[in-house]
Amino acid sequence: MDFGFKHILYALLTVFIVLNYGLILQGIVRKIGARVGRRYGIRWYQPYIDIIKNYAKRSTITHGVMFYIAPVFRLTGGIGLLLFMPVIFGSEIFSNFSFAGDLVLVLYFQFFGVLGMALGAAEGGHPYSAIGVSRGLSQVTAFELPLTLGVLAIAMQYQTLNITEIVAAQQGGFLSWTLFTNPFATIAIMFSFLGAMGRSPFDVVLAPQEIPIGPPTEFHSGLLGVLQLNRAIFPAAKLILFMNLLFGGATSWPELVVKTFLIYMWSVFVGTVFPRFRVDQSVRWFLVVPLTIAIIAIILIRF
Amino acid sequence: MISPIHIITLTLGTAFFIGLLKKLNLNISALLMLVAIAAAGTISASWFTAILSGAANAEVFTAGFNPPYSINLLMGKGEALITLLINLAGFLGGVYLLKSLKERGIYTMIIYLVFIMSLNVIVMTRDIFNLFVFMEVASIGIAGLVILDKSSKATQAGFKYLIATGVIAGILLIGIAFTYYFAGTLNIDVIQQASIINFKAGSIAVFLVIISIILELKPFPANGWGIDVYEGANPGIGAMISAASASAMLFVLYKLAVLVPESFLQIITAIGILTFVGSNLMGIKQSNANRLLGYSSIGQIGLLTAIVGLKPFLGAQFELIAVSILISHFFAKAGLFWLSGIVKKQNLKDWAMLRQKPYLLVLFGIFIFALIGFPPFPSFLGKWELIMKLAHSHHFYILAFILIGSFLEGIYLFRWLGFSIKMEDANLPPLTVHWNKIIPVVLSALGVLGSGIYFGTITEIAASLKYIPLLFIALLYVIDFLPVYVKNTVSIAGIGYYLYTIYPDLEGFKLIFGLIFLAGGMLTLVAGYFKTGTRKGFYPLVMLMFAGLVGLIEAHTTFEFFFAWELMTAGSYFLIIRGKKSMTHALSYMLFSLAGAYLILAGFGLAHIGQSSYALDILASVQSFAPLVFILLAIGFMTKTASVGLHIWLPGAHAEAETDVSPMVSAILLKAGVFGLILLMLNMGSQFIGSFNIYYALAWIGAITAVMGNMMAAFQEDAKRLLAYSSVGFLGYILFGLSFMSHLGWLAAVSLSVVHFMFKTLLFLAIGGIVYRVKTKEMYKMGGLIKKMPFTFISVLMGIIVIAGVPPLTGFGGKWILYNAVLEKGWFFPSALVFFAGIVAFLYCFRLIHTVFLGQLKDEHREVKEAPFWLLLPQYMILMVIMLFSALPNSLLKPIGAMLAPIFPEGALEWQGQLAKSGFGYWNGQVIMYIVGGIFVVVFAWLWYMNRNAQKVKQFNIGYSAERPSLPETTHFAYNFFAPYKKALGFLVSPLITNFWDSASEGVHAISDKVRRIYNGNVQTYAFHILAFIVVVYLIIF
Amino acid sequence: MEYISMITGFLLVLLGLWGVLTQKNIIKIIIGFSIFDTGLHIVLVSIAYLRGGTAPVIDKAVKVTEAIEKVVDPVPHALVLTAIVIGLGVTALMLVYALKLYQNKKTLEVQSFNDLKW
Amino acid sequence: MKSLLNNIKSRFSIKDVTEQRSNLVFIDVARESAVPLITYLRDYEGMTHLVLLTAADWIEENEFQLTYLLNNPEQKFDIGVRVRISREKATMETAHHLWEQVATYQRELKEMFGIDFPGSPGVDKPFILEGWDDLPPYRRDFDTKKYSEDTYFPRPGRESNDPAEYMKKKMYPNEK
Amino acid sequence: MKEDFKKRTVITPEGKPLEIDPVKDYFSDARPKVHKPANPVIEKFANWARANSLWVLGFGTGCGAIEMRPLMTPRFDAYRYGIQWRPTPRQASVFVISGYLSVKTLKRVVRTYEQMQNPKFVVGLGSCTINGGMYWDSYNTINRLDHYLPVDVYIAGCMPRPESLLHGFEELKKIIKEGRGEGANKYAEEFDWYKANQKKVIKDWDMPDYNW
Repeated sequence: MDFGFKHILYALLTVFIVLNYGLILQGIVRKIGARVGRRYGIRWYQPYIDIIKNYAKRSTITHGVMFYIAPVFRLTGGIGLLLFMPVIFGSEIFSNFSFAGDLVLVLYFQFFGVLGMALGAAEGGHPYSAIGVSRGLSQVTAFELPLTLGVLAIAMQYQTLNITEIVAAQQGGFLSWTLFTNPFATIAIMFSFLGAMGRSPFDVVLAPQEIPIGPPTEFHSGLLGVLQLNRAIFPAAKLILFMNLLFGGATSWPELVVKTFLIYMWSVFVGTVFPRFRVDQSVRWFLVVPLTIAIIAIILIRF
Repeated sequence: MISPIHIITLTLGTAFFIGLLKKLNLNISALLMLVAIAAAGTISASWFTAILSGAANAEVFTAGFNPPYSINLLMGKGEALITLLINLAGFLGGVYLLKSLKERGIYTMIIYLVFIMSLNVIVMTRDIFNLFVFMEVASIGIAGLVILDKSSKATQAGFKYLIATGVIAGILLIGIAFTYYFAGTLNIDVIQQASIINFKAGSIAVFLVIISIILELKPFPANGWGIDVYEGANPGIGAMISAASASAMLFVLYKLAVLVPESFLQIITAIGILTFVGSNLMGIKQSNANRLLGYSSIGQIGLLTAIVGLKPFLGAQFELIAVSILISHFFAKAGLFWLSGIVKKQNLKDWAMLRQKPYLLVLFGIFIFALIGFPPFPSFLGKWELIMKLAHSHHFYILAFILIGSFLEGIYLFRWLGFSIKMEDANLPPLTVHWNKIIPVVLSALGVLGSGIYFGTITEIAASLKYIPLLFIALLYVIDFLPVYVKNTVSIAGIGYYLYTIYPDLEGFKLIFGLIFLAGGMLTLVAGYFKTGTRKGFYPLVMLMFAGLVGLIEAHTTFEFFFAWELMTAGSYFLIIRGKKSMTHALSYMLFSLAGAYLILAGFGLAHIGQSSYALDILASVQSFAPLVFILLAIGFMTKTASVGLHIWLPGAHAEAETDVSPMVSAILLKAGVFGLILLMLNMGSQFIGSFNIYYALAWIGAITAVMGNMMAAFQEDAKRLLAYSSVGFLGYILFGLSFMSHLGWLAAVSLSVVHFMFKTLLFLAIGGIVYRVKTKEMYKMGGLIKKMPFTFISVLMGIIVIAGVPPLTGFGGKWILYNAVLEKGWFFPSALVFFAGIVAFLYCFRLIHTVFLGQLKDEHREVKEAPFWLLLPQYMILMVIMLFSALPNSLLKPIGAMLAPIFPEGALEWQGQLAKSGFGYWNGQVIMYIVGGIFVVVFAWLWYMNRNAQKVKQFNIGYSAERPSLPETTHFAYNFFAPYKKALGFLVSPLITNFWDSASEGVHAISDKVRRIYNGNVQTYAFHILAFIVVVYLIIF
Repeated sequence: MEYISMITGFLLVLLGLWGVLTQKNIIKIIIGFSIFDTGLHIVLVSIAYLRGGTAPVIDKAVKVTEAIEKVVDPVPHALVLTAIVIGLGVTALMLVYALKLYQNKKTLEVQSFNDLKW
Repeated sequence: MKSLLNNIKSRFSIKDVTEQRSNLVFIDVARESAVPLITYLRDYEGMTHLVLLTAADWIEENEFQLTYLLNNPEQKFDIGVRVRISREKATMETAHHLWEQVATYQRELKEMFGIDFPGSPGVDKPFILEGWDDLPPYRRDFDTKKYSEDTYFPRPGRESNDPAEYMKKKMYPNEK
Repeated sequence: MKEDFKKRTVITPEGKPLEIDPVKDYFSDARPKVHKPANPVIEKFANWARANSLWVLGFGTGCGAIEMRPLMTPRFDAYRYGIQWRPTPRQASVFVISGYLSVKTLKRVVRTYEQMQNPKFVVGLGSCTINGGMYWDSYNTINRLDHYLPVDVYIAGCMPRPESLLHGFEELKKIIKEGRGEGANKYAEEFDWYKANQKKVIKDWDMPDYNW
């Protein structure tokens, strides 16, 4: 694969689109949450204002080098995750850097940002950051197991780890989506997805009241702005990943928007309905319900 | 050539002569006594060398008649050797006892001389009544010597001894009488021809003779009197009983064994094995040094008894086996008894006194290792041959029991060694050593070493062994007084030169592991420059371990492999025990290693059945029990890779080791197990029990090891312990990869081995540097050290990114290959565990870096300096390699792949530049590196521009709910970091396995304690034991 | 008849062993041992016994050619002498031990001398 | 209640008893018998709950009055033990050994009234006024208005009205 | 001064004694900086964003805090105006002093205010912040907030209703949009005056002058 200047432009384009999409999605989702609570809610473009506000802050403090580059790690993780995936199936422009690695790369690259963020947050010296990281990592280990099994089941089903090929195999009507061809794997992965999105009932990591928003508690101004950018890009990238794996990918932006929005709604609805789990509860839950389903998925694929 | 009769005349004559001198001059008498024994020994020695070089055996007819009409003595090879040993022991013992002999007066010297003389006669005589007479003389001699020690214990012991030997002698006399009655002669050779065993009465007569001799050898359980005398007597006397007297009686048994049928030999074997296992079992519970030595002596004699019984099966190797084990026992036991006399403390824990005189400790170690059968001591060779022959002749139970007995012996001997090296010695009195007491000990140590090397040179299989590394080690001992940097340089140069010389011969796995062992060794040794002073005794041990490791690489035969394996174990044991608080950990390391080594030995033995060569590739053509061989060897190697169930030695051993030893034993030593497994799998291929694939079990073991190791690591408070458990986990991945027996699985395993070497060295050196600076290993007591040790931080950061397998660093490569391998192989459930383990690794990675480097800097660490340069240097050398492998993954993976291609031609990766393609996916490490780097730099530059004026603040400037922290300790969230996780999943790491081994150990101790209650100290019970023993054996035979 | 001495000898042996095994007093044990020893000696002598045999002296009464049938075996007689001497030595040493033991603990009860055990 | 009072009277010298309500009695005792009395009440009469410990400044009599209000949770009545101490030598025996929380009350009294309780844990630690350096503010000779005006930058132009007068004027301007 | 902030001596790993002065060693004592507004065009845009994204620090300093809760409810719903609550001073931009302010709380308020990032805005809620309100003659509550912190908006009342709060926030928005919300810079410029006032009432001053 020749690597040219145009790839950088394409990548910037993708990042730009997804960033805007992520921000709007955030706004809309919060709006929906407010309407559920019978409030008018924020303006849909409030996330934009917040980001601009944070960048417009004039002063910054720093606790040290790691603290400073943690947001960089985080955003690099988010953008990298997005760019290592084919966003739009069949589009050369929006396949970006998916030639660099396959599904395994994407799965593991998620942690690049997480780990970097955890380090930076910890250098802030705030105990709440460390508590949040402890909770977050604990939860990650739990939902990663059903996710891995589900991904293995899918890779086994399609005999490939190449995301583009996985999407290609799901083309031709919605009945050929993994959702229908491999429902158990889908269910297991979608449960893990709840954990991956970090919304209620699995939001104890950021618990705003008891450990003021957990790991990012010390971040502010531009540093927080970078994190907010990532909060727009990273969930969107994850949504795209799950869409590619389970729901036939997208051949155009509108299709992508519809599908990812609906996938996101799954976690939003669950989050609005269910109260928060403690860490040990969520760890146990992931290792009982989704894991069992994932094991069934594997057994069905194998035999 | 002087007639052997003069051994008797000289000693007896001197005895009479100094009797005539009366108390004229004790010094002259003592000198005369020693001269006489020395002369006797010279006669034996001259005969021994003469017979070895082809002279005929000498016979002495005492009364001028031929046998059977008179008593005749025979001086053959065996007799010459044993009398030589007896006289040597007599001489050294005489020197040792010089002071007490002189104190007790001339009669003691006479008794001593007569005792030595009688032992000589016992060995040489061919007349059974004569044998009886001199056995009685020897008994009286011992009893006489014992009673001269005035303590109550000695008197009691001597009395018991006298009664017991009296009864035994009575039985012997009856046997002799009836043997004479039926055979009409007292001459052994003639009795043999008379074949009286063909009828029952005759065989009973012979039985009584033999059983008496066996009873003299103190068989379990009719041996309470023997143990008591070992405990009660002066250690100098104990040495004589254990070394000289027992050798003589053993030879008698050997001599008389010609009289009995083969079925009786089996009984002898059984008795010997029972004694070996039984007394070693009872030794476990002992805390008294002399009594322990007694149990050990009796055990060793039991083994030798069994060997005498096994003679028909051992063939041409019988002499080698028997003599090598006897000599080891002889020198080691005599030396230990003598040492015990120097220490004068009976409690094993008080042997920590030995540390006051380091050379005594060295001697002690030599004896212990000689007893257990480590190379280069003779018993190593003996045990090897014994096991091979036993396997050949299908004596599997005996083989198993011998190994079990040896293992039990190892338990208490190594515990004792550990006590002496590491036990608290604050309240112990100073140790005084007299020249006459130390010389015999030194000479016996030299004796056992020298004989070991001698045996090595005369034995065919051992001839190919390379002694150059051992010579190099000896050189290092010689220059041990020099400062560290000299020795370090010499060591590095030595390894480097050796690597240079063997490099052309290495290929494939040997090249990779050779580089890990040797280049890795050089790298870790570089860190050694940070030490000052002389670091006494360190370098020879390090080199011993590396000699073992390189021996594994170079081994062509199973024997060479095992030899190297044992060298490595010995070296690493001492390295581990050098650490702080490492006594128990070193012991458990040694015991697991010992057990593993015995399993390997048994495996090699079984593999050798039906094959003439000892070459390693006989494993490829194992004739029988192939799955069993595989399992034995695999478990043996897995003790070194610390797979689940066999891992409990590792955390403590690695955590307590010294700063630069930890990487050696963790990053390098564990690879020896991996190398063994690779050799095993390469040669033996797939193994099935029925239709069950053993490799599937291995995959599960690997996966469980990985999860458990990683999870344990996440819950540790001790940084080095965390790293140690992380090694357990990582070795689990490697085992898992190997179990796939596919190209990708092995590619993952081998590349992970290399990577594990790199990051584990990196991390252990980094953490070691921190521990060196902050003087604690508890992570929660550190924190915020990034500001003080930025360079160390960077290397730990890189290390954990590699462990976690997060792209873009090289750890991800292994993960990616593993995924593809799993998809190809399809073992999903263990694989899921492995991937789960990979995620759990995040927990401890983060904890390691957070609790140590991030968070709050502690008060007392405000002025801590960066780790020493010499610790950082190797870290950064490794970092460069890691970055190279990360940016250009094919520089690591492609050669390994090419090496695996002939073995597993299917499923290789396809390389296009840096792009790797498998049947499932693809991965381009270089591009990922560029992309991630690019994005990172852009975002960073932007953020930097945005916030270029950021105010630097100090560590308590945090938003703390309108308050502010006051103490770093209470602000640093570090202790029990994953508390909720522990609450959810802690049950998975409940110490089941540790509990299992603990209760196993307690069980063995309890059995040991129960069994030894039969020795209630009452002489009548002992006499009853003797009679009951005779009756039981009689009932079994007839 | 020729077995009477041998049976007596064995009885003494057993008697002696019984003494060694059951008596509590050390002197009695030593006496038992002496009886045991004596029994052994009788057994030894009885082995040599030949019905109607004569002393193993080759003279007019016994010709060299008939010696095998006529004379009792001289060897056990020689042996028993040695054995008696040795037995004496052993018994003497035992008595010395008994003395020493008594000096140590002022008792001759055998149970008191089990300091060394296990 | 009656028998209880009789019990007390037979054991302690009591100055006065005021029966406020059927379930609330105040007992005035001398300084020396205050702590023994509450100990007795706690241990023998079931007054296991300390409701509060408070003080009043009787500046005219140059005395502080301390009130230990005890409650019997079983029979549901309260007894207040009142003791007068000198204002000049304002010290009192500590009662923290009876109820740990008494220490907190005593800390507050020390800060607000300057009554010392030697031996009470942390009695000298600031309770709410960090670094107070004036007279204890609850003493009646402390002029809080003056202190506030001196210290807290009063905003000029602030008017102060008696609420009753003010409302009357505002709502019924015509009435006198 | 709290015991924990007094100087203490610890033993380093090498065994040397080391004196720690927590206030000096653990807290930055740099003075605040004045951050001049940038280019007017950019600043206008930035002010618009700041005005429309008011992150209120959730710190109930007095009884008025109870009046802020209704703002989150469907009835008043302050979110629609871009007013959100934030649990940490690092990220918040508006500090609402809700009611009376005792000296002890003032110390925490000062610390928290200083931990917020420039630009930051202070809303004084209720009469107590204006002139002491009903606590005007108390020995322990301050009378005029603007002597200790630069106040942008006062909302009078005891207590003001949520509607007044919303009105106050609207006023604050106007002030910000007009570029008058420079309290943080004012604080930095007149730092010594503010500090003197603070130190006058906060007797045991055991922290550095500026709490970063």
